[in-house]
Formats: sequence, C-alpha cells, structure tokens
Amino acid sequence: QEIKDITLRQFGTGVSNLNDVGQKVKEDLGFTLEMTALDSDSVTQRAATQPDSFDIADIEYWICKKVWPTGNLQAMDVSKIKNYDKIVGIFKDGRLTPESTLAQGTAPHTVGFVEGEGSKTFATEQTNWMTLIPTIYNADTLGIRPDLIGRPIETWAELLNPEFKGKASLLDISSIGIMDMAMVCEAMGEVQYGDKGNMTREEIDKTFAIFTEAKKNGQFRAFWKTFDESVNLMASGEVVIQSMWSPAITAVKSRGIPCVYQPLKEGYRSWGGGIGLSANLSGMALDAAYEYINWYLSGWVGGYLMRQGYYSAVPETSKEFMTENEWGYWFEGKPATDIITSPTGDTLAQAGETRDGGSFYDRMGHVACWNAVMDENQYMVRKWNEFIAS
Amino acid sequence: MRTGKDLELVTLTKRYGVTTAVDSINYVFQNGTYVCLLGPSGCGKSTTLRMIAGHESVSDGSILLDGFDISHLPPAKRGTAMMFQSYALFPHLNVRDNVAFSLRMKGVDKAERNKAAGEMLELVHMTDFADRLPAQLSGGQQQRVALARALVTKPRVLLLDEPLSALDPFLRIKVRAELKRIQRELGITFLHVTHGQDEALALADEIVVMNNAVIEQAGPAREVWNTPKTEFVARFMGGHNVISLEGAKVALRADEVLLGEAGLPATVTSVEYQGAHVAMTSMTDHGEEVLALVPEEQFFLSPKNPGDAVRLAWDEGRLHRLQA
Amino acid sequence: MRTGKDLELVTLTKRYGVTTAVDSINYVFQNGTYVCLLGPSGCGKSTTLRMIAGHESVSDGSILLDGFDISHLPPAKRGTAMMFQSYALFPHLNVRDNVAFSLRMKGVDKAERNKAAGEMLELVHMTDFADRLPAQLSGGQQQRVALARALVTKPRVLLLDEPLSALDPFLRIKVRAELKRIQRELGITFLHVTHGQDEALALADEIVVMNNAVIEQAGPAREVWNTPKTEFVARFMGGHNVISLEGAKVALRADEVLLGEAGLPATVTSVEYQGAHVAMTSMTDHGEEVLALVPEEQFFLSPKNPGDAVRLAWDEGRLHRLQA
Amino acid sequence: MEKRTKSFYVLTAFFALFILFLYGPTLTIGILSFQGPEGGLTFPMRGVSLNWFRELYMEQAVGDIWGAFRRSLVLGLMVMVTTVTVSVMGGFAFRKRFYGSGILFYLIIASLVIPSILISLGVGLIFNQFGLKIHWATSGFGSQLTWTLPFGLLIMFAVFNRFDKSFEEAARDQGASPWQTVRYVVLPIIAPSLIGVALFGFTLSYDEFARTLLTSGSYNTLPLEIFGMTTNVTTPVIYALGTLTTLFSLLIIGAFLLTVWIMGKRRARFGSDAGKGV
Amino acid sequence: MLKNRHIQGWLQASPLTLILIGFLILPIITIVVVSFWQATEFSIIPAFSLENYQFLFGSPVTYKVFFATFKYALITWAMTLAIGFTVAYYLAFHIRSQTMQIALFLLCTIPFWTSNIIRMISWIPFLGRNGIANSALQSWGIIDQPLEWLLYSDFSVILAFVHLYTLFMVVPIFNTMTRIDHSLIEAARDNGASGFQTLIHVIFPLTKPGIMIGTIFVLTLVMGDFITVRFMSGSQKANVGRLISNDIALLQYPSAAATAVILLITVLIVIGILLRFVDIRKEL
Ligand SMILES: Nc1ncnc2c1ncn2[C@@H]1O[C@H](COP(=O)(O)OP(=O)(O)OP(=O)(O)O)[C@@H](O)[C@H]1O
Ligand SMILES: Nc1ncnc2c1ncn2[C@@H]1O[C@H](COP(=O)(O)OP(=O)(O)OP(=O)(O)O)[C@@H](O)[C@H]1O
Ligand SMILES: NCCCCNCCCN
Ligand SMILES: [Mg+2]
Ligand SMILES: [Mg+2]
Repeated sequence: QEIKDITLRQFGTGVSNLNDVGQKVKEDLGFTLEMTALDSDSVTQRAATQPDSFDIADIEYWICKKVWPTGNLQAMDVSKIKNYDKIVGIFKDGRLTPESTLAQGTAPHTVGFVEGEGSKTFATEQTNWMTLIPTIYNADTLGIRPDLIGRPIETWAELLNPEFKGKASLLDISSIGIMDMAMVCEAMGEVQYGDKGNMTREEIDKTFAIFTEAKKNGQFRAFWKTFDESVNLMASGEVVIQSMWSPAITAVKSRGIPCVYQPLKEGYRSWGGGIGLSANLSGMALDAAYEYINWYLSGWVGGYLMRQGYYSAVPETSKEFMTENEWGYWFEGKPATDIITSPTGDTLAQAGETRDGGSFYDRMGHVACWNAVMDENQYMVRKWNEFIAS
Repeated sequence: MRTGKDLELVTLTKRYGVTTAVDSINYVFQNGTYVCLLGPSGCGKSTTLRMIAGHESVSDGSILLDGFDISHLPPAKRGTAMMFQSYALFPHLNVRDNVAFSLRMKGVDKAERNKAAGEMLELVHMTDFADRLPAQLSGGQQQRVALARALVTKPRVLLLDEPLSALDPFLRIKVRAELKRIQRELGITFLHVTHGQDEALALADEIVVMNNAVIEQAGPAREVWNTPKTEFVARFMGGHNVISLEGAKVALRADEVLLGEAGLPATVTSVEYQGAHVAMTSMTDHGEEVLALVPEEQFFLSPKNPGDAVRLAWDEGRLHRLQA
Repeated sequence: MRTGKDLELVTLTKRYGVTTAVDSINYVFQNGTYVCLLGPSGCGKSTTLRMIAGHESVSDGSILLDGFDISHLPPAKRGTAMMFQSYALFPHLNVRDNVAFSLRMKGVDKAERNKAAGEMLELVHMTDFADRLPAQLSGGQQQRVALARALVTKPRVLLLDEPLSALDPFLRIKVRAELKRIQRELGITFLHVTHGQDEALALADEIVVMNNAVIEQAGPAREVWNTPKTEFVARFMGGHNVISLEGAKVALRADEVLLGEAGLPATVTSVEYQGAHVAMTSMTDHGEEVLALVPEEQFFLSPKNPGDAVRLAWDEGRLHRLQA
Repeated sequence: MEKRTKSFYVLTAFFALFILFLYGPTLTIGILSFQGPEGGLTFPMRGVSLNWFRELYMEQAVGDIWGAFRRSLVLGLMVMVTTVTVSVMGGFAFRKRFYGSGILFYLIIASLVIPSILISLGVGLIFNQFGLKIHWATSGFGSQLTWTLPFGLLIMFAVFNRFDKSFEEAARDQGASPWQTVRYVVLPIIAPSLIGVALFGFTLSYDEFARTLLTSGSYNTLPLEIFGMTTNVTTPVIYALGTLTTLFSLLIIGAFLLTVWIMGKRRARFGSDAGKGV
Repeated sequence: MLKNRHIQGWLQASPLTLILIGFLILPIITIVVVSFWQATEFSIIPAFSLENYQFLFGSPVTYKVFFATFKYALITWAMTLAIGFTVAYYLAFHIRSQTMQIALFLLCTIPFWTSNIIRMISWIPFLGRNGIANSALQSWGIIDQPLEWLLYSDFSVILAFVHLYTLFMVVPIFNTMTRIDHSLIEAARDNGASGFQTLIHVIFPLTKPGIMIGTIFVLTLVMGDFITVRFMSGSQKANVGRLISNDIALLQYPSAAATAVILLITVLIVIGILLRFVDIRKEL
C-alpha cells in the first residue's frame, strides 16, 4: 500500500473543514483528505457516538472535554510534532505572554494534555501526550450594525437593552451561549459569578431567569447555530446586535453592509479548535495523520485561516505564507497598505482600513473567558434546552 | 284529453358540441298518464328526461308545464321529481331521512317531516325499514325508497330513468306492477325511460319511441304495437316480421304467421322454446328472416328443426304497410 | 342417452362456515347437451359451477367426468373451461393474445397459437378485431372473445356463469342465438347459469332448477315448463298459476285460463298489456291471485279494468297437481 | 348545468390563490437563483446570471453536493426497488387474510404515523448498542423504508381492493401456473400502479430528511447536505441548488407521466367501438 | 389448503415483517428501554432510573411544549382542512372536464414532490423584515413599519406547515370526493337542496373518510416535526420534536428517549381515536 492510496476522513465545523485544504493536502502530501462539514452539535455527536465514521476530528476544545472520556480519540505523541515549540502559549500553559492572567472557562490548556497514551483524564500541565493539536482560535465579541444602531456600543450588557427588542440574537450552542449570557449578566451587574467558567446551579438558574425573561419580552429575533446563519441574520437586517465570529463580520462587510466587530470593556469570549486522531487510526494511516498534522502546523493552512480572520496556533510559520500587508493587517492590527482579499479572492478591506479590535495581542490579551463545559454541564444543558423551548 | 296541466315539449333540443342528442322534439304528455320513453341505447331518452328534470340545460326549445315555461327553473322548482337509475339514495342517511330529505331542505320541522316520510313509506310498503341504511336494503327495497323520496315532494310529473334495470327479472316484474299501482293511486304523470319493450308495453298508457334523437312514433301502447309506422318501430317493438312484398315493406305479427302446406317457402334456421310458444325463425328464399310464434302444443305435433323446409302463410288482412 | 363421457355430480356439497351453499346434489349432465342451471339469487348456482370449474374447493362429494374424479384437479386439467360473467378478459392483451393465452402458458409457439386463436375468432366472427384491446370492444364483442378464449382449450364442458347479464335486452337475444349455434356446431356440453327463465327455455335442452342449495327439478326444458313438480318451480318458471283446489295445490298455465260467464268469481287487480297478449291478474274470493294471459284481440273485445268482476274458467284436464 | 354559478368564480379565485401560495415561494427562489455574481439571498436582484448554477458545479468551500446527490440517487433507487418488491409481496400476502395480518396492518399504520425522529433516534441507538456502523446504505436505507413502505402498501391495498379476482381465475382456467398468473396477468394489469409505487418510493427517499438525520453516518445524503448548506452557505448558490432539485423532481414526474401516457397510447392504438352495440 | 394460506401469507409478508421488526419495533423497544437509563456527557449508562421522566414531568416547560405541539397541530389541521376541502371540492365538483381535473390536480401535487427544506427556506426572502411581503405592503402604503411577526414567529411556523402539508389533505379528500356518485348531487338538487345545503348535508358527510385520512397525515406530520419549527421560528419556538432533537444534539439520549416515548404514546392515542372513525383499508 502506498501513501497516495490512503484516504483520511475528517469532519468538523464549516469553519475549518475547507475543501481547499483537502486539495492542498493532495498536492503536498499525496494522500486524500475527505471533508465533512457539520454544525457543532453534530460534530460533538459524531465524535462521541460514531468513532468509525472518521479518522480525524476537527473539534473545539470544549467538545474535547466532553468527548475525550469516550476513548474515541487517541493521544498524540508530542515528540512527533515538529513545530510543537512554536505553538503559542495559550495552548500549553494558558498564558499568551508569561505575564498574562488565566481566563475562565474551558481554556485549551486545561484539556490539551493527558497523563499517558491511554489515559482518559486530563493532565494539569504539559505532558508528552496531547489530546488535540491546536489549529485555529479566536476571540469573539458582539457584532453590530452601526448603521442601524447609530451610537457607540461598549458593553456586553447592550445585548439585552430593550432598545434592540426583536433585533438581538443569540447563539444556540449551549457551551458557547452560556458564556455569552454570563458576560451579559455580569456586565449588567445582575449576577456575580464565582467562576463564570464553572457556575453553580444557582448561578445557572439566575442567568437563565434573566434571559428567559428577555426572550419572553421579545428581545430576540432568532437564535443561530452556525457561522453562516449569523451572517444571513446580520446581513438581512433581521438582527442588529449579536455575539459574532470575526470572519462572519468580514463576510457581512464584504457585501457592502456596514458591520463592526465591537471590542467591549469586559473583554472577549474566546474559543479554540484543534484536530484529534481517531482511536482506530494505526499503521500507515496513523503515519499519514502525523504527516498531515505537521503539515497543518507548517504554515500554509495557518496563513489561509489567518487571511480569513482567525488565528493560527503557530503564527510564525504562517507569516511565510502571508504578504507583509496581510500580516500587518490581520496580525499586527496595522492599517492595510493595499486591498485585503480573502483566500478565495473576495475583497475584504481597502487600503487604510484597520481590523476591529486591533492586534493579536490586543485581542487575545483581553480574553475574559473561554467556551466552557462545566461541572454542572448536564444541568446547564437541560436548562439550556428549556430556555430554547420556553 | 288534453288539459291545461299537461307537460309539453316544444322543439326541445340538446346539443353536445357537434352531436345533437335530442333534435327538436315536440310532444304533449297528458296529465295523469303513464308514458314510457322507449328506444335503443344512445337515442336521447335520458337526455330528454334530464332536460325535463332540470339536470341538463336546454340548448333550444322549451318545456312547458301547466302552460308555464319551466325550462330555466332549478330542478326543485319545476314540479317534477326524478328517480335515478342507481337510485342515488344518500348512503349516510337512513330510509326515513332519505325520504324526508327534501322537507328538511325546506326547513320543515322534524316531527312534520317524519310524518310525511312515514306516509310515503307506507305507500311503498317500506314502513318497517325506516331505520335502515340504504346499504342494508335489497335492490327492490332501495328502489321503493327512491320512489318514496321522489314522491314526497308531491311532484306533478315523476321522471324515472330505467328504474328497473338494476333488479333481477323476477323482482322487475313484481316492482313494475307496484309502479303502475302507485301511478294509478296518485293520478300523476309518470315518465319512464326504458329500453325494454316488454316493460313499456306492460306499464305504459302511452309509448314514445325514440330513435336517432327524434321521436319515431308515439301513441297509446296498443296502437304502437299493433300499427308500427316504420320498419324501425316494427323491429324494435319485437314480435313483428318485416317482409318486402311487391316492392313495399309490410309488417306482420309473428303470432300471425301460420305453418302450412302452401305458402312462402322457407328454411328453418333456429327454434327457440319459449314456454307457451315456440319461436321458430326461418329464412325465405329471398333471404328474409321470418319469425313465427307457434303455440307450443301445435308446434310439437310436428316439430321442426333447423334445416327443415317449411311453408309460411298468413291472412292477407293482417299485413300492415310500413312507411318507407 | 347416457354415455361414458358424461359429467356427473355425486353428493356434491359446499359449506361456507355454517351456511351450506350447495347441499349434496346429484346429477348427470349428458354429453353434448345444453343445460341451464336456473334458480333464484343465492340458491347455489354459481357455487356449483365454480366447484365444477375448480375455482372453489369441494366440501364433500365428487365430480366425475368421463368416469374420472376430477374434483381435486387444477382447473386447467379438468377438461372444463369457464366463461366469466364479467368476461375477465385480460385488459393488457389484445383479442388475439387473450384467446391464445392458454396456448402460450402451455409453451405453444407463436405461429401455432396465433393460428389456433384465429380459428376460434372465426368461429365467433371476431376475426376483424384481433388486434383490439378488450376496452375497445362493445359488450357483445367482449362476450364473444371470452367465448373464444374458453373454447380454444378444447374443453369437454363449457361453464358459463350468467354470460348474458351484462348485455342489453336486444343484444341478449341476438347473442343467445349465437351461443346455441356454437354449442350445436361443437357438440360439447354447455352448462349455463342464469336466473332468467326465458333465457333458460330458449337455450336449454335440459333445465336444472335449483332452490335453497338443492335441485328442485330437472329435465328437458319442455317437461319442466309444462309439468312443474312443485309450487316453487311452477311459480318460478312463470306463466303458471298455483291454485288450491280441494285441499291440494294445482298448477294451471296462465294461457289456459278462460274468461267467461261462469266459473270462479274474481276481481281484476291489474292489467298488463304485453303485445300479442294481455296479462290480467285477478284475485279470487279465496284471496288467491290468478293470472290469465288473454290474446289481445279477444281481450279488447271486452276490456277489463282493475276492480271489474270476472269469472275464471278452465279445462279441467289442464290442471296439473303439484307435490306438497 | 352549463351556466357557471357565482360560487364557481369565487372558488376559481380561491384556487388560483392557492396555486400562487403553493408556487410563489418556489418561484421566488427560482428567480433569485439567477442573481448576478454580486447578488445576495434577497431581493433586489443584482444583475442576472447563471453564476450560481456554475458555482454549483465547482467545488464549494465546504461540503460535497455532487457526492450527496449521487448517494441520494443510489439510495433512492435502492429504496424504490425494495419498496416496489416488498409492497407487491406484502400486497399479495394481505389478500390472503392470514393469521396475524391484522396486527401487521396496524404495524404498517404505526410505521406511517410514528414521528420520524423516533425512527432516527431508535435506529441510531440500536446500531450504537450493537456496535454496528451506521451508514446511509444500511441504517439510513432501513429507516427510509419505514416511511416508504406504508405508502407503497397503502397503494397496493387500494390496487388489490379494486382488482377483479376473476382475472386470476380465468388465468388458472387457462392453465397458467400460480407464477405464470402473477407474471403474465396480475403484474401487467397492476403495472401502472407499480410505477406509482416506484415514484413514491424514489421521491420520498430522495427528499427524506428526518429519518436519515441520525442514521446516515459519515456521508450526507442530498437533503442533509441542503440542510447543511442552509446553515453554511450565504450565497444564492443554495437557491440554485433548490431550483435544480425542484427541476430534477419535475423531470422524474414528467418521466412518470410520459410512461403512463405512452402505455395508455399503446393500448389505445386501435379505434374503439365499445358501446356501439354489436 | 387453509394452513397453506397462512404460511404463504407470512412468507410473502416476511420481507415486510423483517423490515418492520428491525427498523420499527426494535427501535421503539430500544427507545423505551433507553428512556429508563442514565446519561453522562458523552455516553449512556444502562442503569434503571425514572429520573428522565421525573425531570420531564417536573418541568413546566414540558407542558408548555406539549401545549405548543397541540396548538400547531390543531391550527395547521384546521387550516389545511379548510383549504384542502375547498380545493378538493372545487376540483371534484366545479371542474367538469376530467382532463382538466387531472391537470389541475397534478398542478397541486407537483410542489409535494420537491424538497421540503427548499420549500421552507423559500419563504425567508418573502417574509423577512425587508422581504417581499413587507416591501410590497410598505410601498402600497398599507403599513409604515415592517411587520415583525411575518417571520420567526408562530405565524411563519404555521404558514410553512400549511404550505407543506395541505396536499396531504387535498389528496385523500379529492380521492373520496371523486368517488361520490354524481347522481347523489343531482338527487339533492332535485330535492330542493341549495348548493350550500348539498355541500353540508351530502358532500361533507360523504367526504368524512377522506377527511379522516388527511387528518391522520397532517396531525402525525405536524406532531412529529422538528425541523420546520426550528427553521421558521428562528429557533425561538419549540414543539416536542424539537425538544427531542435538542436533547439528541446534546447527547442526552435517555432524556430524548423519555420525551419520545411520551410523544409516541400521545400520537398513537390521537391516531387510535381517529382510526375508530374510519376503516382505512376499506376507504383506499
Ligand atoms: N354529457 C354528454 N356529453 C356529450 N355527449 C353526451 C353526453 N350525454 C349524452 N351524450 C350523447 O348524447 C346521446 C344521447 O345520450 P342519452 O344518454 O340520452 O341516450 P339514452 O337514450 O339514454 O341511451 P341509453 O339507453 O344507453 O341510456 C348519445 O350519443 C350520447 O353519447
Ligand atoms: N365466498 C363465500 N363465502 C361465504 N358464503 C358464500 C361465498 N360465496 C357464496 N356464498 C353463499 O353461498 C350461497 C350460494 O351462493 P351462489 O353465489 O352460489 O348463489 P347464486 O345462485 O349464484 O346466486 P346469484 O344468482 O345471486 O348469482 C349464498 O347464500 C351466498 O351468500
Ligand atoms: N417527512 C418528510 C415528508 C416528505 C414529503 N416530501 C414530499 C415527497 C413526496 N410525497
Ligand atoms: Mg340513458
Ligand atoms: Mg351467481
């Protein structure tokens, strides 16, 4: 059997399961990478219940926290990862810079390592066995339609401002949505959390009470589950304020519709994704998978993702695949010196524009919390379900 | 005799696209008579009846009842009632409610309409079945319910489209006696479509023979049977032979054909036993078929078989000349 | 005369659950005869026929053909063929293929089976229609195709279940002559179920009258008609009166009833014109209905109307005593 | 009865509105699928082009429309053949009124009325519990059959309710074996209805979403892919896909109608004088 | 021969039976069993527990959602019945040429053969805040603010249901109506019934079996739906199906199973009641 006969099946959210990546893999590495794009819930479900249906799981860290105990994934040998050293600190010890404080929630480093090859519990510090290889991450905040709002927005609390009744939206993925809610409740001063990333039942109840009340009062226009839904809601004017993903805002803007990725005084809610290996992978396919991982971190994908507005886990290597203008605009938060285009050629920004939120360090340095799976997650999920159904 | 209350058709015409189903017919149905409309399939009988009932629009001409033109009134306003071939009883209503239906439509209250329905059911001897659904009745019983339902509207003219065709031969004979009785009792006009000439003869005071969308002959039953005007009527009414004699067609009743030593030579082609009579068909040397109805005893004195040579004779006075 | 080739029913019985549809009947159908099975609805005619055909299992008794017990053979192996009331022509096959169907099932090659089918179609005068589908044929034509299809198997016995009931009265008379002709030409046994006694009389060499699952009377057509054994047969065959005289029931042909000055007093209840005759029903003082068939000329010399008093007379020798 | 009443005109207007209601939205996205390259998901139209149809043929950023289409086509054909076969056999069985046929009948009704998501959930759970791999051609296939078979069987019941038994008796009388009777008489007579069953089988499968949702495994069928696109695509390419799938459905119905029409034509090739009384 | 019939029947029904056992009965049994199990974040634990039912019946949201399910089902049923009956009535009794009848009937059924999801999303450009409906109404001066309730509301959910499922009502009703003997209508007219009276006293009662079958279709489709509600309400509303699908999405299989069991029982009771009024096999 030759490497070119190998097919690896990868699934994940539409964010990073891009067919362009599959093509580039074929070119660079010779084997076939099949991509299936799903929404976050389906991703969790598949990772947890259908281990046979994939070789590579492209999932988020909070999903990893849920799924790892099933044993459907195998730990990765750090020594085989060439660019391990260049991976940003967030994914290793949780600190962007040595002086950074740790954010609340399921931060990637808390579920990034296990004690040994077959271990089902997470290690508290770096080990030789990684659960996911970090690939992509970002810091989210509220996206707004400045043309329809017409005044500055500075705090998460604005999401429940009655001024935006029927024009606000929320993300219907519990582990992410609950953190947005917590940011809002905290900003409103309605709830003081011990640890937002690990709420007590009372805190959960209080949070949902506030949002259920708002929902009953018609605050929300719709809930969304995927990137593109959020884009459509915002672009069509159905919604003017909602927590959004940076590239989604770019997508709205690229249609000539004003949309701002609004930095807020309370900070960002961050998320991170990585790729994991199916427990079933072995032999040549496993070798191919490691090859793929090393390729992934070697810069091409990183550049591709960065040019969409995400961040690469190994920014250094990505830099080689970006122009100076691009690197300046996307990473350093500098004004563009020329037009900025997406990897598929769409114009995203004109010369002179700067990225909302500034540089990598401005953004990732102000992370207030990560998407989270808490101890009371099951309770929270049921309450979430009730909230959606109420 | 003609009264003011008669039903009159005036150049009544029905066209379906290019085909003319009823072609400008004129007729007066005298009040209180039992009329049978007779004719081969497709000659326009049903169409005529349905125009009178108001279920088919009139293309031309008019229908007068009592001197009033009713041809544009809705069915229920015409003073006619129709009994359908398939009876068209409402399957979800019991016998009583079927009969009382028209009264209910008029808003008559329940007690009153049940009383009226009860009377009608008595007339047709169906009182005991008032609570049954149509599906629980035999064909003959359904027929009587349909009759009661049509009569409860107190029509001046009852229209019946092949009312007996769904019944078996025995029931048919029984029910036709009943129809006749009821018509007598009520004294209203019955207009009955059939294509059985025995049925027409048995029931009708007057027979209207239709063919090709027009009336071929009409008159009292006996007259039509005894003196058919045309070859068509003679053949259609049955029991007649049509023979060419001296260049003209004449009709001769089959029971007037005698078998003898002298007469027209012919060869027997078929023999049908009919109980009291034997129907013997023979072929003359001119190639004309002649039917002889011979009383059975007489026939079996010297039985004939297909192939036998016979001589056919008749009393000249019995020949009846037909229109060309 | 009885030959070894006859069809014989021996204590043939059919039970459906608790109801007995055919109750232990015995009969010998002589080879080459035209037999009509006559009786009221539900008396077991179809069931008998279908047992002979092999479409209904036998509950008890047996069916012999040629001395062999065929009661457990499959339909096609019995030497019988069946013509269905609805004809059951295969709607997807043209006339020729319908007729050739049995040969195709046997594996006969195309040329040969088309030839055989062609011959049969000639017999029934349907050669010109060989390429048509059944839906493109009239009722009478379909009937003839069904006949050809049944006959192509060269059956010893042809079974016909109400073969004429789907035809209108005129066609019925025409086709029955054809049936008779074909039976004569082929010389095989026809077993024909009907509930029309006129049809039975016209066609049958022999009539079998069934009632309540048993054979009530059987014999040559004339015999059955002229000397009914029971009141049921007398009434069922029609044209007879059943009168109680001196404590016994007697039958009297309706055409033997005379109207005179003396005789049994009665009141006319209905008068039906029948063409050559008038059927006059009257009620005797004992409450018995008597039908008199009076030649029409004679009747109209002194016409009677319902309600008139009449005197009924007859020739004593014509009375025919019935079994109790 | 020739004159039209007022209610006729009122009802005609109602019917026209109903048709507009049925077709309006579909036509809307039909029109929007011809947006120019700059166009979005809503009106106004920004130019007119075939751009989004062309896009469909090119690889999307995510997903695999044509693979999904191929799978749905294969699955549809599998379901179609199975539905026809099993329904016909079941139809024959039910004519016999065998012991327990009543219960089986209620199962069929249950299969028809059970919420799709239960089948999806239950089949998913079973495969999970037995450690079987779910796949559109196994678990997905079986789940879809629980939806198409009741339709097929109901059609077969209707067909056999109206089927004249004397055709079979006539065939047996003519010496046909039971198998020959089925092959040469029953099947040809019920053939048009079988085309109907096939059409139902195919399109119900081709469109099925809920029952396939949790039972299709690694690869999406077309409805799942479309569902994915509604959440993953922000351009009129989804409308182009909608327009194309609608056209494809129309093509299938067209083919069906054409077949029935040709069959009818072939049968009616010769003139008819039925009813002329010969 | 008798025994033979039963054996043959079962033989011919065996593929059907096997499929139904494998993909209907077993799944239902599994769901019932699992509904008594417990779950973790990522797996289900086969340990008997009534916890799922306790939680289900203990939450006011459950009752609310069941109420919403019935509300959607009833309103959709009433609308589809009104529309379906009218359309079928028009086709069956006001269109005289049979060719025209078939053509118009086909015209009605064509959308039925196209993707439900496509049909659903096609409403969005129509009903949105800046959609066709609002723009038109605004440009005609009927409203000056866009109507918010056109989209992402109960209205849009029910509208989509009616759009998707009216055909399931039209088809059986039309089928029953075309089998009504036309002479019954004439008989009613002959008996003096007005068009409306004929409709109420003759056509409607005779159409009941078709209405029942259509009702069964519509009720089960709506009660079991989860995707229409999600799409058309912008995820804001829920019926039982959505409750189940949310649970499934969050890997709460036992909880989903418990809800599913209750939903199944509800649907079967509703259909059981309807089946008492109609003999489906006879009406086909
Ligand atoms: N609705 C219609 N459209 C077109 N032609 C019709 C219609 N109804 C009847 N016809 C034609 O009109 C002619 C007369 O039909 P009608 O039904 O009156 O005949 P009929 O004498 O009642 O025949 P039957 O004895 O067979 O009932 C026939 O040629 C028939 O084909
Ligand atoms: N398959 C069956 N199951 C139960 N009873 C039956 C069946 N077929 C016939 N019968 C009953 O057997 C009796 C005889 O029926 P059969 O059909 O032989 O009567 P028939 O003389 O042919 O009547 P008709 O003149 O009405 O055709 C009837 O009482 C009938 O109800
Ligand atoms: N449960 C999905 C219903 C699918 C109906 N789509 C139309 C297919 C043709 N009946
Ligand atoms: Mg007629
Ligand atoms: Mg019979």
